[in-house]
Amino acid sequence: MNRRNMLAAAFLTIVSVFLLLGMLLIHPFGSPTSQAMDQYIIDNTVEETGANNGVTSVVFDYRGFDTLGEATVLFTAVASVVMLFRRLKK
Amino acid sequence: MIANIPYLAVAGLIIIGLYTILFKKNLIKMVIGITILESGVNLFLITLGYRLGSIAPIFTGNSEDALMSYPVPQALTLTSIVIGVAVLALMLSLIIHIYRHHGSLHVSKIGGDDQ
Amino acid sequence: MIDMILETLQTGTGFWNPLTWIVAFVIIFLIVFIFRGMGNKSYKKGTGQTQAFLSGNKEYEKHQMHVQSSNLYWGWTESLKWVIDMLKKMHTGNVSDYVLWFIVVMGLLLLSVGLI
Amino acid sequence: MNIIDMLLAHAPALIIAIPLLGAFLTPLISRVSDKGRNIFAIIILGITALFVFYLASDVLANGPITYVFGSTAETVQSSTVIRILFEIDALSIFMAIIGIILAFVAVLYSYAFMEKNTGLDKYYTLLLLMTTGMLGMMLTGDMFNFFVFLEITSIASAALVAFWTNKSKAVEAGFKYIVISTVGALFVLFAIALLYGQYDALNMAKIAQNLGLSGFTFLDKIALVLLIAALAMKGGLAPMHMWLPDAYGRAPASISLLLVGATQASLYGLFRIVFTVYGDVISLPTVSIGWILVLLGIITMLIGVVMAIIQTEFKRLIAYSAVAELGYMALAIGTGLTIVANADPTITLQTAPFAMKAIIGGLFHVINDALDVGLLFLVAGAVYYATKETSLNRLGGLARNMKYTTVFFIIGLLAVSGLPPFNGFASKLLIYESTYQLNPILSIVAILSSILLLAIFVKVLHAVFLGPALPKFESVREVPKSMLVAMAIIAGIIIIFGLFPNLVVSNLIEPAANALVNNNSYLQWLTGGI
Amino acid sequence: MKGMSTIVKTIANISFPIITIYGLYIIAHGHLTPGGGFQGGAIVASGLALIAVAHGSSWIESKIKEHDLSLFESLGALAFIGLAFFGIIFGGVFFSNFLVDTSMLFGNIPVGGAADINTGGTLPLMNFAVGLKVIVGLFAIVLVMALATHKKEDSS
Repeated sequence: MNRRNMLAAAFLTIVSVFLLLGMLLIHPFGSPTSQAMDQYIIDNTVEETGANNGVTSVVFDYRGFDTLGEATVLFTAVASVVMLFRRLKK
Repeated sequence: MIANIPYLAVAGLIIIGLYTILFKKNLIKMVIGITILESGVNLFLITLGYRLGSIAPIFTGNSEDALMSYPVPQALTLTSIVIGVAVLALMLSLIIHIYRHHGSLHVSKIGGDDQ
Repeated sequence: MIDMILETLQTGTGFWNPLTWIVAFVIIFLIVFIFRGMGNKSYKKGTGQTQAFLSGNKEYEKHQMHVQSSNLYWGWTESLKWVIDMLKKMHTGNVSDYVLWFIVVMGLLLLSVGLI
Repeated sequence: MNIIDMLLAHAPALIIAIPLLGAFLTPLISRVSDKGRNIFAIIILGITALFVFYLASDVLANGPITYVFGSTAETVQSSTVIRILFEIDALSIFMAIIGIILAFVAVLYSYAFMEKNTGLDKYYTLLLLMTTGMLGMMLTGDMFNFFVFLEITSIASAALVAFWTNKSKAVEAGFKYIVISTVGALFVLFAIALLYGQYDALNMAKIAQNLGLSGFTFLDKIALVLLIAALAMKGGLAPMHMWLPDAYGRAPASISLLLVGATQASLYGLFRIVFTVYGDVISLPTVSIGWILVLLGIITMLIGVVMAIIQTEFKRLIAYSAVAELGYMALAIGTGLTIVANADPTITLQTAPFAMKAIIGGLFHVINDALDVGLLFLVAGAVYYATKETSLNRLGGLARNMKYTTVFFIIGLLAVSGLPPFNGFASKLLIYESTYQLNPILSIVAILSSILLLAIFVKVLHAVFLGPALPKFESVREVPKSMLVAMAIIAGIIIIFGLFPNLVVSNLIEPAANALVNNNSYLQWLTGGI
Repeated sequence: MKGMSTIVKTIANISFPIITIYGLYIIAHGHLTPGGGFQGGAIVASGLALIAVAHGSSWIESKIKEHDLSLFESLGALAFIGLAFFGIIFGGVFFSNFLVDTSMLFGNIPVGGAADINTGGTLPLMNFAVGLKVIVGLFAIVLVMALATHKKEDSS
């Protein structure tokens, strides 16, 4: 094991310890402590968006702008891949 | 403690992903590491929104006052997965190009200019 | 309006006004120019004064005398060789090393901010 | 008239939507005419610039603006924020001005610079998408939205870095950049998820409010560290800067210019997180976050200049000096943060006025760095365009044939190394004086690296432009007009900023610095309604 | 890449319409049941990828060009952002759900968990726009990468 790998192992251990510690301290699985935003959405999604599917109403209505960004990401990826495999000579 | 096992799985996935990125020498394996890391983060998001005994936040065929899990993390995960697909496509096509140039996928092939 | 444009920038303990600086610069430039004009009379083109004297060797072609960039500051880089070598070793160009540096910084920050 | 009023009311959305629409339309227009597509991209960014400047005048006159997506009704309950919203204060719009100037100049420069390449429809699409992502990062008030725009910027710029796929180094640089960006962005997302899990909010202002109410838990600390580390890496702070010379050095010059903006958008995110989102609790850690930024800045400056001296590639050298310049920003903002986030109540902004000056200097340096380094990248691109040569060792004597380019290089050289009367001097003077009061050593290091920057660029000036005419460059001609115009725009702004620094500082930078320091003004709408 | 055996081709041909219809169902019912534009689009794109694998990418290339795919992708993206722009005109704000609670298309509000397809406002329309975009986008990525890798095999 060379010096680089030892350094990597040491710091990976440190990061892992903190990650595990954080995961132990977070709220218990299945009982979120705060429900300010999500409960509002569950209560009002049908009236406000007319959709039965809460997730779709979040994706396309409440956080529709994120979805525009997401569609843009996909568009970017397609444009990138097509550009990378273009013909280099005219 | 026992209730936090899903979170520990998240931490495990992230650590495995980081390990793969740091120690594996094959570019494809590094990309796999990144996707594992990404799965960990996605799992974390989806885990955050679960409530014990809840159903998916869909009203079709369900009563209005059923206990429902949070919709926002699911939407965020959906976004994050699509972003992951996009990144994966780009990384793989760059790897194809690197392979065309060097005929190898070893990480040391992509050297720096400062050596 | 014009007052606001020409106002001096207060920099805490000092100030900075470029227009004052330019006026000073022009004055100093004129003085230097006058001095230069004094010495310029003894400079004669087309005499031996303008030729490079390379200890009797034949003069190179002009384009061969261009000092290349890596020859500039040779002494500086030579004296700081140990620093530069260390830094060069750091910049491996290997992408998993890049991620390693990220993990190192993150680990140090976690130790300092998270623990203390 | 009515339509114009309506459009102006929606300026925050249109700043994002217009370049996005342009990006979606570019492949279609490209089928009709190549020239039309180039002009279309220029027009799109020009219109966007008009909206940015309109919004800037509005924000600077009337304070922060919020724009809620998806609903006109009172979507902002006092208890929670449901929808995505843009919150534009003086700092965001200041960054957006930088972004749009860089994007406009880049697209203008591309007109002639990229002419002979194939795949230009995708090139312009990605350029517009990258601009969108950059502007979105700067304007958004939502954490997850920030992540999405961060990814758009990363993907588009990584693809553009690898534009010249026949060069193996370019492809490798693109790969390194996308790996680094993805890992960084995933940690950003993880931190966002940590914050979301605790407060069930994604809005920056809402999270900031919740953090102030609930104190500073261990998970908040982890999230803060992850955000700082990831955004500092995306922002090119040492020792995580190594992707930056690779990416900047191998990308086409117009893309290097835009990458400067993308890097600064990440730094903006870092400052926003530290000052605004964590604004109420940033004084609680025993280890000062301000000092961490200062240290990162100092290391960045030193590594940047020392590595720049030994470079032999033109653009790589500029990239390393760009790293050094990024160090100045981290140093200045960190200096301000040490005072703003001080646990000791006797040390405040009033008792230590240099902190405000440091932040003003740092922000002024953000725009100066973008212009100066950007101009140098454009000059390097012009040299490449004219000679097809990147190595400094083989260049020489170009001043004879490329007079305008040489003049622009000299302007960039003097500005980037902080010589009077250019803009770099004004911001660096502010940084030197304020950091001196925090610790004299900091300012000594800053001045030292400035001197080294001057030395580096004088060397480049000598190696590339001065010296005897080389026979192989006899046929070199001045670059086309559109490239000269692009360089002239930046050089003109540099000279104006240099001659009238106070005009810029008092009208643009000071409101931005105040917006950065007082996170109350950012949170105001939460309590006071929109 | 050459196509695979006749068995594979036949089965791919039979299953392709089923996969496509399933994907379109997922897209169309995105506002009622789990799924939506992205999920359904990915399903249809996987069907197209199956065809590409079975018949070989050169066969696909002779049928449809990547150039046309990017046209359709742009159209999908334009439809999506266009719906968002219509929000400014009809709803007063970018991304406004202007169709909900009107008597127009998809304007109903569901009552008590009933599966009424005529609900959701702009959501189903956006699902279709995104669905089109995802189908074409993912298929374009698969096709371009398949063509790029097999050209390499030919030359070597």
